[in-house]
Amino acid sequence: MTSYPHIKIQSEDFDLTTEVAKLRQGHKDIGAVVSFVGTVRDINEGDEVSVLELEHYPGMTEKALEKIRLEAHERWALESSVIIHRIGKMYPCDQIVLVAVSSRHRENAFYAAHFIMDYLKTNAPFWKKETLPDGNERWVDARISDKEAEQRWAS
Amino acid sequence: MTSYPHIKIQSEDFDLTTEVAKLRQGHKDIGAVVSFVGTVRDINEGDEVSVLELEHYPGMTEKALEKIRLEAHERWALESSVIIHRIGKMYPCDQIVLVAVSSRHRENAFYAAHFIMDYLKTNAPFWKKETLPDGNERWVDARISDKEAEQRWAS
Amino acid sequence: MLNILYFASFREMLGTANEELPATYQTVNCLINELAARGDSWRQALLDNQNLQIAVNHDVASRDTMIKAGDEIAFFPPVTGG
Amino acid sequence: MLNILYFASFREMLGTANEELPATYQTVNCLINELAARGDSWRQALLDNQNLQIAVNHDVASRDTMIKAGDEIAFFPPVTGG
Repeated sequence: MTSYPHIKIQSEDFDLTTEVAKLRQGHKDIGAVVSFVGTVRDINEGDEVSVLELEHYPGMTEKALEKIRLEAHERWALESSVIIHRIGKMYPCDQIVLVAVSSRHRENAFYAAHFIMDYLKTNAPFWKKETLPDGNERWVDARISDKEAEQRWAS
Repeated sequence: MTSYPHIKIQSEDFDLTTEVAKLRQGHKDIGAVVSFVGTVRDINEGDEVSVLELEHYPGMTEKALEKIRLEAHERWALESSVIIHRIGKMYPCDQIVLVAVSSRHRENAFYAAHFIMDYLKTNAPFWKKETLPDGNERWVDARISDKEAEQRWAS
Repeated sequence: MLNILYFASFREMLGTANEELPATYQTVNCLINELAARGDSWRQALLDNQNLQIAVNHDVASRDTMIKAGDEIAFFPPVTGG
Repeated sequence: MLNILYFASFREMLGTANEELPATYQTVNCLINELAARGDSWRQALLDNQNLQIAVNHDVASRDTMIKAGDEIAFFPPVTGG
């Protein structure tokens, strides 16, 4: 099985400082690190959310994320990058996803991290199911705004 | 003297996880946190750099950074933001600056963090002096590219 | 054989996460037509669904994608991670 | 009195970090003309310098900015933080 050391799919939480330190390790010529952390909001579509459950497609997820990551490296001069996405049950305020990118100059890191997130949102096979306080469950709908955000990067 | 709790000028290092936790504290409706960390590169203008010394203008620095931060909050829907800038002597790989921004949706956080950094680079009164391995010191020149980066945000 | 996977709302709606079928279909479309004949929920999920997402061997695919024995074909709704 | 501050390369070149002067100047420009008369390095830093940065009371200012007793006027090169 192909290994993707810069992609992690895990149920455990992650620590930002630790992950950024790993990202920078062995790269002295870094001037900029941009990190994005996505977190569980307690409100979605106007309803309170108690639990968020993340399902994914093992195998395809890693491949899709690595493809997005490598495309970012092709488009911008980056030193290193990492994508961590959690799966399983999460609760309001929990961390869901980390995208961290390092580069010599800040502009590349900002664009690359934003690009990776926009592509992840529409191309990586994850699905969210919400549980409301009354116990009802519902699958989260894909957002048109996410598709539009992805399309802005079309070259 | 005016207090700016979201602006810190300090000689000590900072911890990313700790600062992001503070940024998020009391804000449940956060879905996105974008952090930028600027670090000391060991090469500048083709020369190896041993020490970087950061001087600033006490009083004006805080006021300038708070103005930039508030302008970001006016332009984008943000939940919270923080700017930490170190002063004094730093060495290759050290952290120099942190800009962290939280919002409901990722786009606002990405733009705001990028904007704050671009404005900080050209509007906050900090100056860098490099010491080269032979002991020679030189003041770092302002970059034209930083001025251009700022001007892209002109509305 | 073909390995067929269903994810998220599809898995729940169709009541199955995966199944094996003989590799007697040339394209994804042929397979979909066969599956849609099983009943309303199958037809709605796979045939009448403008938002159907398809992957063949972990890559994004379309109804026209050719398939062969040993392939893994997945059906799922638009993704909502991140 | 006026409180005058010099930062970074200006402080080194002019050999002073701050000084007090009587508040006898209407504008920053008048003050600069007076200081520039002190010698070559003063003229180069303050008068011949396209990149001179000026702040009055912690706000960005220009040569035309009016000044009055008690003001803090700072001269410095383009900033290079971040």
